[in-house]
Amino acid sequence: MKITITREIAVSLSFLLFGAGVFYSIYSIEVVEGVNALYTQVMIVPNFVTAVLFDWRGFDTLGECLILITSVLVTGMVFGKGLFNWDFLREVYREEDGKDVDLGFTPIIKVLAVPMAVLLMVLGVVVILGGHITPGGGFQGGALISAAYVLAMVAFGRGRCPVRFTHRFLESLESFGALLFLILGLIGMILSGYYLFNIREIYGIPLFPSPPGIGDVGIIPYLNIGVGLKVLAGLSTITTLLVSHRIVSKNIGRG
Amino acid sequence: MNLLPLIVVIPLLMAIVFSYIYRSKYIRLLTLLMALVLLVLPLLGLYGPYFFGGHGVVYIEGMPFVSGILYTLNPLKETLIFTLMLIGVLVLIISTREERLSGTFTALVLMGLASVSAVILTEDLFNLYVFYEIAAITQAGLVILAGREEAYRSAFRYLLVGTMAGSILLLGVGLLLSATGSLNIVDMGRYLALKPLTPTVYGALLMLIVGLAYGGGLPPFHTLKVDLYSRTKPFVAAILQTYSKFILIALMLVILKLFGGLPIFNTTRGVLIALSVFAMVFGTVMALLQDDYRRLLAYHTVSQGGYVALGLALGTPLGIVAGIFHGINHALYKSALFIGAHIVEKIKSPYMREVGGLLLAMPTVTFLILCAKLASIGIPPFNGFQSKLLLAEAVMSADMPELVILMLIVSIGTFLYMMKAFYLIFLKPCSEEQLREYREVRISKYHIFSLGLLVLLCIVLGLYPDMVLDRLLPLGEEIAIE
Amino acid sequence: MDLQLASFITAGALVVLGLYGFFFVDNVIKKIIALSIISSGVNLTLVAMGYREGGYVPIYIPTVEFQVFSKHMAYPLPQALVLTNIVIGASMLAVMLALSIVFYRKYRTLKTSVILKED
Amino acid sequence: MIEYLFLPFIGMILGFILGRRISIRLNLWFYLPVGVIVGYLLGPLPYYNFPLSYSFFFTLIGLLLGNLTVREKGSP
Repeated sequence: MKITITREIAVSLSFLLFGAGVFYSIYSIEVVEGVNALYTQVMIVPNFVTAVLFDWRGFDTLGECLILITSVLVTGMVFGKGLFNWDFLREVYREEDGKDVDLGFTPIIKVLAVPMAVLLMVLGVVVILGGHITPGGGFQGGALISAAYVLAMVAFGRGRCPVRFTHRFLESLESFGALLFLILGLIGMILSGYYLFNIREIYGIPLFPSPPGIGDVGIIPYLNIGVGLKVLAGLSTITTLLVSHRIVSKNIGRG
Repeated sequence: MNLLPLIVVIPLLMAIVFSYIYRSKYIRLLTLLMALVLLVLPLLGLYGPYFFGGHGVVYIEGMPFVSGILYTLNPLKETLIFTLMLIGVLVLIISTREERLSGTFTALVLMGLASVSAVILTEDLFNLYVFYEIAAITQAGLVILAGREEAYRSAFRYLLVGTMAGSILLLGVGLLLSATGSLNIVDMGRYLALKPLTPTVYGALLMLIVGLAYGGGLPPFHTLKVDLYSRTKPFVAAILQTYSKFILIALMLVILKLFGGLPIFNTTRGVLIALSVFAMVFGTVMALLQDDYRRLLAYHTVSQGGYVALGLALGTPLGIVAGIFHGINHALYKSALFIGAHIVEKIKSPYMREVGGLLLAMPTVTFLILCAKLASIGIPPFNGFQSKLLLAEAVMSADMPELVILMLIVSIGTFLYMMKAFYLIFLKPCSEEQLREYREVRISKYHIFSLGLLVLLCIVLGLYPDMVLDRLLPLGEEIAIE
Repeated sequence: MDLQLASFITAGALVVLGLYGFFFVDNVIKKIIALSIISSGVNLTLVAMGYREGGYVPIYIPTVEFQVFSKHMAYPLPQALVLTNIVIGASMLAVMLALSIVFYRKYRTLKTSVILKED
Repeated sequence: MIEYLFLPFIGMILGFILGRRISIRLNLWFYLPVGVIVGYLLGPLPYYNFPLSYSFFFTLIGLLLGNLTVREKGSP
């Protein structure tokens, strides 16, 4: 008991000091122009955020894709994918909870869910593709498409969901998206010596034909597509894993 | 052509492939092949800077600024990456002897290798943050692989604190970005040296230290790391401790490069030295009390992390070199010890009092583990001696003789618990029946090969420390503070 | 009041609030929410750093001259960093939620003192 | 011409992949008018000067094509 009280006091004190420090240092920020100015002076594509994300700091975006992949992998492992030992999961997931409960919603929601999901998907694709001209890009579009999937799943229940993103399909899509990103980087390296070089054209043929005045689009739309597919697959997989017991039962060798 | 990014990209690429085919029949074969590829990777890069995406240095008002992401390779980083890849290779080779090996393990190890080498190579703070987070999530995943409840729990705790520490680290990066306008470490350091310091910079320093303590396993986050190492399979702990040691070295170098020339560095140094001394003492004291061999080794890792941090925190050329050299040595002999612990666990049990008399069952392994233990204590022909001697010299020349006495006491403590463990596991007499039981368990050649190779490296580095030191010294002088 | 300063104060308050929740709340889901709040606070700090008084959205549409545009545009770099950080936060969140589901099935409670007890 | 049609074409391919995964038959005569209306309300992408967002429309056509021709049937 005494130890807990001492620990509480220590935690409170360190929280107070640290919190005050954090608050004060955020409060006294003064933004220096510095290298920020550089990113505003050259136009690569009309959307400057995309230009920073995929051209100047493309490697960060790659790292961020990979963190999503790792996270999907680890989430799968929490539910028993490829573990060394399944005793704990077998103890937690007993025989009788092997089934998913699919209730679904009322007909009103079911009628609306499909057209909404279809339109959301199409909108997501447009957002992915227009990432270099309008606000948007791979993440936002991918999140929209997976939102469409989640919407259909919530309305109909997982078993009768009309949007059939199977586990295998999502896995392939995710690997394809990330590999597209990595391999486009390698192609840039072969052509110019720099990883993730923004290739404008090959033998005079522009890589992504687009209207005049739009700058050096290069590989940015393809990177957007890769990221979009990967985010769509990653978020959908995570949702599926979080709502379903069936995958766990399958992973731990039951049914 | 400079192939430097391939050091990071090839493991990432293969990690994705492995996680896609994780149930394949050929996973063992592919893992072995991958291990061979990893050995080639550190040789690919050329020394010097490497700009991603072809963006180079840009001049704004006569000041050079790096616009994109910059990697640099120098002999120091090359040595670190070589050690990292070597231990990764050995762990992958051992893992092929595990039953129920699946592609997820290989994928996670590769992801970790790639992210830690990116943390070592990068000169860009935000890039460092991204890969630091990948390393954190990978380590949690590697612990979850063990599949027991304690493993799940320690991974959960690690991730909860890790998200907090990661956010705080990013806040520090953001504050530095606002104060300097750049994300490149060298540019930032130059800018900070020119301009007067604001509270923002102090806050950023505090937050970077929080990130360092979490990533490198210094107090107050050391118990998380101990849980990680002791809850997973010991040969996985070998790679986990290598990751955190190298992240510790990389982040310490970042702090030195950023704040080394500033007037606040004296205070910072005090804080860092206090943290590392606490890690040393606490690790030793706790290790003396342990009954579980894995936990003993885990606490030993924490105390040796304190040595590494102490050397780097001194900021003198000799201190930096000694710290990094000790980090490399520690990664080698501690991996050997963890692999030894894996063999012990496989034969009987990780609890020291339940084992005994292993010497008669497997004399070669006993001899190799004894060598690794001697190296970890710091007995002359081994590498641990060389780096501890160098550390003591550095501490002496920085006018802190009381720390040398402390290091000696810690070393004596290390000797005590290492020898206690050695006696209980290998020398304590045991019954005939138990011996027969031991002899039934077959130890794979891969395990003995890995152990032997690591011990051989320990001896070679102990006899010819100049092999590594010559590569480190010029850089130590470059980074060091006057 | 200056919009940027107000954002910074809000961000600082969010971070401190999140830290409070992280340290003192005895519920795993609430702890995870607190972590999410810290992350939002950090993101808000970064976004507010890119703010410019009366600036343009950083998307160039040829209705204004480029020189004028580039002089009055919000900084795109912090926004890109935030975009990256959101995905990182989401990935960490996914793993933690998965782990808390497993522990909830085991213990039928979300108390931190039960789930994360020292052993 | 290809400058203006390349992006919608890629959208069509992506829509095709997604449409294949919708297991119920979509009604062509409902979605085409809705597509035109939503496309009009959405407006075109900048630099693609046209009264309505034909990228949206083409993607929808791709999705419907995928759905009506090579739809995946059966339970998941």
